[in-house]
Amino acid sequence: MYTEKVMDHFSNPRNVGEIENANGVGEVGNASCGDIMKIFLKVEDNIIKDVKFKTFGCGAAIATSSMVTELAIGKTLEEALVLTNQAVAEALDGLPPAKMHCSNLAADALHEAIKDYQAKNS
Amino acid sequence: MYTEKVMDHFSNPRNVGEIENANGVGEVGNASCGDIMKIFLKVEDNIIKDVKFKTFGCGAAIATSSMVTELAIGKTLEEALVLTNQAVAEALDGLPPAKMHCSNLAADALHEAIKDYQAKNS
Amino acid sequence: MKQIYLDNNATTTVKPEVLEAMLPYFREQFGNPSSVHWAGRMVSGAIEKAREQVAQLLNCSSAEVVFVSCGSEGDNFAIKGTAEALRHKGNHIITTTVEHPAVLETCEYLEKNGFEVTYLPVDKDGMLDLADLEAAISDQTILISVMWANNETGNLFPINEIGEIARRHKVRFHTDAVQAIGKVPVDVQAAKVDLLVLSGHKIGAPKGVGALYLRRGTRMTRFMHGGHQERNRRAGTHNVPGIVGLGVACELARLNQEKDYAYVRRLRDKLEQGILSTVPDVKLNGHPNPDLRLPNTLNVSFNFIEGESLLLFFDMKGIAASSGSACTSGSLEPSHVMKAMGVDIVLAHSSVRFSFSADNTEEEVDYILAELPPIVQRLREMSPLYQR
Amino acid sequence: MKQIYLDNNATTTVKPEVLEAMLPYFREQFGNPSSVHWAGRMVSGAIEKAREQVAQLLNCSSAEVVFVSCGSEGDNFAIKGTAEALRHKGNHIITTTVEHPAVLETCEYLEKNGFEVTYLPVDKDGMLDLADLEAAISDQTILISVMWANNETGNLFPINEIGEIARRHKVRFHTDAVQAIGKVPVDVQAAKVDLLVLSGHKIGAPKGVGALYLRRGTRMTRFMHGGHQERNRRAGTHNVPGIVGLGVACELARLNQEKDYAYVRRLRDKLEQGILSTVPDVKLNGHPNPDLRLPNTLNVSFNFIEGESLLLFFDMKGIAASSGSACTSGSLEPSHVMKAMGVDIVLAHSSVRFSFSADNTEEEVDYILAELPPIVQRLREMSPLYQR
Ligand SMILES: Cc1ncc(COP(=O)(O)O)c(C=O)c1O
Ligand SMILES: Cc1ncc(COP(=O)(O)O)c(C=O)c1O
Ligand code: FES
Ligand code: FES
Repeated sequence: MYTEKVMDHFSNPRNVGEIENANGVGEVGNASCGDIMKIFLKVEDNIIKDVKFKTFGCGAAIATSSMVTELAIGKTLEEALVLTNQAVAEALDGLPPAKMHCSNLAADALHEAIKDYQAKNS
Repeated sequence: MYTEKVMDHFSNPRNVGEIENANGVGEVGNASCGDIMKIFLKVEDNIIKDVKFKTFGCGAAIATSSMVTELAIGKTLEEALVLTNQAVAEALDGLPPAKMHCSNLAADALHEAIKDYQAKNS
Repeated sequence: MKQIYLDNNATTTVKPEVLEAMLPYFREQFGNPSSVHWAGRMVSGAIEKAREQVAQLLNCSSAEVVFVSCGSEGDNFAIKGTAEALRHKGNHIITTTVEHPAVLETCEYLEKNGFEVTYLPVDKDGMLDLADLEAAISDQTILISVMWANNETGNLFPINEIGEIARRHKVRFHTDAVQAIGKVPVDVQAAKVDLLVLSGHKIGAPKGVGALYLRRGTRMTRFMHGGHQERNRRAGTHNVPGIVGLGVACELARLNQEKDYAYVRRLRDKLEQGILSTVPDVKLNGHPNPDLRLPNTLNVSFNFIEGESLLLFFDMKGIAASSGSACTSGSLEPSHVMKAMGVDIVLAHSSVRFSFSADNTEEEVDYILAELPPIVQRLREMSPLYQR
Repeated sequence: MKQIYLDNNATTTVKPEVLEAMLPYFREQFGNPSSVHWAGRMVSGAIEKAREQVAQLLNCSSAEVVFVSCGSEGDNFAIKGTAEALRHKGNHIITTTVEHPAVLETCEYLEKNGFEVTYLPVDKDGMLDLADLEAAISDQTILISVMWANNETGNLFPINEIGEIARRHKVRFHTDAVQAIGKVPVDVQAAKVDLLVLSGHKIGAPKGVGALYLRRGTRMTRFMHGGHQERNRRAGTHNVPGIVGLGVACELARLNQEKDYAYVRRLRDKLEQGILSTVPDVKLNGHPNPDLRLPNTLNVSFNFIEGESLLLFFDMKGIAASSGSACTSGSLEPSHVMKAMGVDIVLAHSSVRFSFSADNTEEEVDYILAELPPIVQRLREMSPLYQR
């Protein structure tokens, strides 16, 4: 049911973990719906220098978390803010219809983390 | 679904035909229910000397007609009158449940023929 | 002994290619397609491939195909599912007097539950009057259910015209195409049907599997409640080997149908002409124009002889045919189809159906034509109705 | 790669003896058992033999066995057929919160049609309170439907006691025994059940066939309307190979069950004890007393990890298990069974079910016990809920 890209990101997720002194943290989802995604950012000069994630969720949730971190790294905050959930799913060659709501979390978590950074630094 | 005895009597029915100058004839059934049985008797000295049948009906109808003629031949009228449909079915080693109504015809046709004889000769 | 099978409208043998395609799905690829692991993944693709194969034969999208367990389930689902879903719109259903029991008895059941059903009559050739059909439509009508081809006579109904009428009156249209599939071209777009039912075992797939075509956007109440299989439309673990077999049988039907139609038509016509010209007191049941019948079906009444006894004598010669006479099912009623056509009661009891497949041969037809007349004669001589 | 199948409650592979018995019925003995000719006669005996084999396993008379297309159909038939037949007596049905969707969704459907349904709660171990059950019975109660064994936890319900209560109150009793058959002894006389459902593909028969035990004298409305098959109780051409396979699988179950119970029980206990003693933060779901669960079923929650991701990592090691987490079916809800047991929401999402068959081996258990801890550890390290 999952594409090869999904299985790759799921079985070898990139950027798992926490950033010790992250300057932006975003969390979305909740345990009752079975998805929790947490994104940690290291922003320098308006650029995402480092990003890590922790996720409680299904295969799609983990793969989209991994993919969103890959897509975000090196981007400016403005670029990262226009990254859509759709784009994440496409970068994974698509998700099964039943799993589209998982992809709805990954970009959201990233945006939350950026907003957290912006709130702290404004 | 039919026993070997039924198949034997069905495929080689005994006493098929009419008796030219029968002194007793019985007919039961009707076309709408798909069964018509006609029995011809030759009675002499209160004994059934000859009996023949003609039947329009299913395999069970033909086999019971054949069997009832075999059972009747040589019997006195009193003996033949107590021949039951049940006895005909048993002599055939039984009939499928759905076919019991066919066996209900054969003895009836015989009894009708005997009554016809008795009416004419009383 | 010879075995000549001429009862392909009752059921068919599984085609070798179909069985071969099914075999790996019993033991090696046995998973439940709803499972996420290897055993499930191995088979979920096979289900979707079969769905595509069915869709291609019917000219629809694969998302519109729902797998079910048999033709009867398809008919129950189509009719009850529509009745419940559209109950708020009306309570009237139109069908015909010559449908298969899976349709008729379902309609009779609905009648006990507040629905009104019009059973359209047929003429002596077993044909519908489309003006009757159109006149029966009221603002309460929620469904028209007319079979594509009749199983006993092979009569083909004017499905395209009925689809047109149904569409014009905005009434949903269901067709039981169990006998039409693989025997005549079936195109759900051209025919404008909303619901169509087929059954595997009539087209060389195994028994225990069928499909319902459900036009996109057709609101239905579920018939089989439970798990979320078939996009929530039909519960129950998928019959994977059966579904795979149905897919292959549909593909074979699509590839071979034109060739097969012509072939069985030739055999059927030969038997038909042979019987009508050599056996006296025989009546053809169904439309006299062979173009208006399935190419594989011949139904004739051998006057003065009850059908089952004829079948049993045929059987002794290895010839398998079937009888419209309901004697075989233990009821005293003759076939409801013969009755609806107004066939004389004795002729109704004496009807026999021969139904061909592409496995039959011309030699078999010759054999039947040689064996049949003496059997008929012998049984007639036993019949109190027959006068030489 | 290794393939270790531990999802036998989802479906099983067809047993070799079963497949072998079925094979002749696809192409050689392909007739319709309702036909009178050789092709039909060849197979009607096979159906009756299979019916006898099912009856022997259940300890009933073969006339009480009705073949259906799957467990879901059996449950739909049992519940809807009772509801309609007994509607004049009352409109109340009692069931439990942990039934399979084939029962639950059927009951929910009936609620929309004027029936009242009591869904009995279970305690934290997944068990019923029989006093609750008895208290729920009113003069409107027409049916009690309680599963013999739960598919997710393996919990065994006190069927004999429930049968006693139902009999005492003269209420009809249906049990979904799909998971119990072949895993624990099932005797419809001892259990005093009136209706019992089983499904072929859970016991080494193929998908697409099942049976309903229907106690003599139990009045039912038909579910599948149409032809007169199964003594007028279920329409549709018989799935002959499937039915033959189900018969053989029931016979094998009867002959091997005692040996098999003990064997799978030993493997299951070993895996259970191994996981509980080596993996931290694990919770057993279901009754803690293993005698009160199916001998083949183990359900555990690996805290902090969502079930599907665990299954996918297992799958990479060739281990096929299943998850109570409904993520797999695209809903956001965790398993209704875990919810009914009051399991914490994260633990409910992290439950995994291992279900054995007699084909599994002790080496497989050792392999799982070696592979499992690092997978769990790795996924926990990805989890925002886990603190070392
Ligand atoms: C307890 C229970 N009841 C019913 C069913 C439904 O059976 P089937 O898939 O054969 O329809 C299942 C299995 O899926 C089950 O585990
Ligand atoms: C026209 C028609 N409809 C429905 C059916 C029922 O199909 P099944 O036996 O697969 O339930 C049949 C065959 O028996 C049929 O000929
Ligand atoms: S996390 Fe539940 S479906 Fe993806
Ligand atoms: S004559 Fe009709 S069933 Fe026997």
